[in-house]
Amino acid sequence: MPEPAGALVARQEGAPEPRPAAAVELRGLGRDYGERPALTDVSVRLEAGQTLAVLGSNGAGKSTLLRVLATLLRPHTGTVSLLGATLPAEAHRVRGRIGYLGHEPLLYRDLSGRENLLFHARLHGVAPARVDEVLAAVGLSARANDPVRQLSRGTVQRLAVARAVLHEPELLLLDEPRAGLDPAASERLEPLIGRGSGRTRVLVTHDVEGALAESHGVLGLRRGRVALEAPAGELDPAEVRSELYR
Amino acid sequence: MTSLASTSDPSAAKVRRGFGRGLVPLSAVTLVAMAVALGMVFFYAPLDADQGFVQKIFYLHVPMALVALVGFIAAGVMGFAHLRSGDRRWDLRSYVAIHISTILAVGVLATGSIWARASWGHWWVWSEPMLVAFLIVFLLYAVYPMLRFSIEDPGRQARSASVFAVAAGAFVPLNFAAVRSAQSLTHPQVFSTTGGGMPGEMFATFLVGLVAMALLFVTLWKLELTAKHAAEQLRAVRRRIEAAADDGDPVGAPVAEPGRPLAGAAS
Amino acid sequence: MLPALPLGQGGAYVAGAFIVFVVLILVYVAIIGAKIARIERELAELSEPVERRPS
Amino acid sequence: MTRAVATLLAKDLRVELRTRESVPAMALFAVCVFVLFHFGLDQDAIDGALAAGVLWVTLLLAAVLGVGRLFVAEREQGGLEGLLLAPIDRTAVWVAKAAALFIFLVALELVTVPAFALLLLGPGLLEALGPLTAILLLADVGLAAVGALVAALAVESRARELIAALLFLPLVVPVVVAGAAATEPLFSGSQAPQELGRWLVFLAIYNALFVVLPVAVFDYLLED
Repeated sequence: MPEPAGALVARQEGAPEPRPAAAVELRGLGRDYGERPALTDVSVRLEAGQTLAVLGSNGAGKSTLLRVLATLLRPHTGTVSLLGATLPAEAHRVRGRIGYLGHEPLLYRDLSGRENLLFHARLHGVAPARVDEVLAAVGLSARANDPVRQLSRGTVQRLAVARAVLHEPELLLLDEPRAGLDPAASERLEPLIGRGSGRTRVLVTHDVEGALAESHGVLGLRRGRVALEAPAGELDPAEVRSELYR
Repeated sequence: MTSLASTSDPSAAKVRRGFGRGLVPLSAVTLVAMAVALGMVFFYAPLDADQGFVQKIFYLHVPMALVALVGFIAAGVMGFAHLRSGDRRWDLRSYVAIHISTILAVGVLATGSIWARASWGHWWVWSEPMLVAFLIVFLLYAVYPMLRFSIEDPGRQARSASVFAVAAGAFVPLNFAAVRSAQSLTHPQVFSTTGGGMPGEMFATFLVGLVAMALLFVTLWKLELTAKHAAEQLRAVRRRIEAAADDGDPVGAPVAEPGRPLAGAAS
Repeated sequence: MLPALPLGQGGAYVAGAFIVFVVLILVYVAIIGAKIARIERELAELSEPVERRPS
Repeated sequence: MTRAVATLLAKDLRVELRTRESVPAMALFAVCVFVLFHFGLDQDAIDGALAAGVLWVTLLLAAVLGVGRLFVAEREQGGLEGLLLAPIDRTAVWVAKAAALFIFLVALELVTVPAFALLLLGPGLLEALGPLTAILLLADVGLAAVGALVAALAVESRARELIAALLFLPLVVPVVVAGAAATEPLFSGSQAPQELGRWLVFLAIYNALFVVLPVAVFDYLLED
């Protein structure tokens, strides 16, 4: 039953859908990394427009989970439903609607910032005018023509954010987005990738206090398994820290 | 041969059938076929008019070549089946088929050069299409293990290996066509694979030899599959024990978690 | 009653070819043998703690 | 699909123009090989089968350099995931890389063939230029198709350039067989190019196989 594009919150047809389609729904997701299980039996549900914070120590499987949601990794067991499409069969249907900001900026060092964004714009079928708009939003209009090779780490991160939101994705997948950014830059990016953006977001971070403040739900991972899952309001940072970072 | 994966856990939903079934009868049939073939080669087939006794190598060299080629092409088909179905056992079958075909290819090159020495006086003859084509095929498939071992992630390794198997499998017949058409066929085409010009007894001997070689291939193929599958199951058990150990259970106790058969290999 | 095999000069090569074939098969069996031996060693390693600990 | 291929190809050509890594290196390498052949064969001018062989082997070895570097931009700068995230048919990645390699090979030949005529070729090049161009272009299609597939296969592995070269060379033996056989009469003075048609058909069959095959299996390579 094809999901009408964009209408995520409620279903128009009289289809007997018990609950409004969640933006993201995982049931028993498992994924091996080589021969070692990286994720085991992860189930979580995220409503459209909300933010889920993913916490956990290094190697807990946070980045793996994000890459599965970004359709970069196929789930080995369990089911993943993303923006109305089930992965991995219908991955191609959602690829254009996801903004992924990982550890790698995914930019070509020898091309300039503008050339990189124009390249991604054309791949996603986005009007070139949007490139200048986004460059202005991240405050890089001035340095847009310098090769990425010459840009500082913070500037590259801002360019990567520009790339991630260029095609106005419905779902943002952010892996420690504020790494390498000074407070002023973080402030500037808030409307693009922060809670203010109004987009559905999955945020991987180590900043427990920040996560509880800016997200609706929290998913804690330990050794690839769900250690805790609760609305952000009900959690106390010290308790979260002791549970996840023993 | 009883099924390999007998499991003590009664709730094991599906006893995983190993690859070992039917290996003993198959080996018996292969042994008989090879004995018959050998007997026919030396006591039934008449001596070749001009080549004399040396021509006997034909009954070994050509069947080995044909079986190796079919093995490479079959490996390509299995690789494609792995890519389509995602079932890693197809990759295992393709891997083993290429392994055996490569070893047979060495045999083809060795027996071919011995035959060239015996009938034309030197070990390597560039104008013999079977030999030249097999050298190229061998050079190509010798890279297969290097490709597999230089990729760590098992999933990606299996996929790259399967894509290689498909491409190389399709290349093999084309390679023969290229080498054959590049040859100016100056000297007598001694062993045309169709064996058109051969008297009845010779052709019969050749066929029996071909069947024997094919049976040998399948036997070795099943043998190695059994060994590799057992090794994989062992690794799965080892991982389960180490995982159990990490989660604070007493070291080394192979805990059969309810519902999950201890010996079930990771799917 | 079996015809004496005209081994002669050509026969050495024929014998050589068949010997090469047998050697190849033996080499292959050795490879598989080594693989099975490794399985046995690993199996022993794994089952050793089990015997120590009567479940 | 064609939009994605055009975008990807434009990016590859822009990166190559910006870094000038592949084509100049391939051309310099080819000329070096000619010098080596001069001393190796101890001949000032060669013709016929020898000349055809030297030209084709040199082109092939230079092509191997190009194949080894095809995915380096994606590999070292994390670009591959950027492509996997885009809503495009993943076979477009192979088509674009093959097209890029084809253009690199044509650029290589524009430099190498005249250099070959100048340094080693006995008989004149002019009258052979027509059929030679047809043979070279047709062969470049096959080399590019196989090169792009092999480069993608090797990109996952640690010993990338080594594996790419060892996979590439055996697979392109038929191209050398047909290319050299078709070129030989062209370099043998005035002889009319007989059997040219047969070899061109052979190259066409080879190209058909190695274009259809990657289209069927390539995107499995990028799955993870």
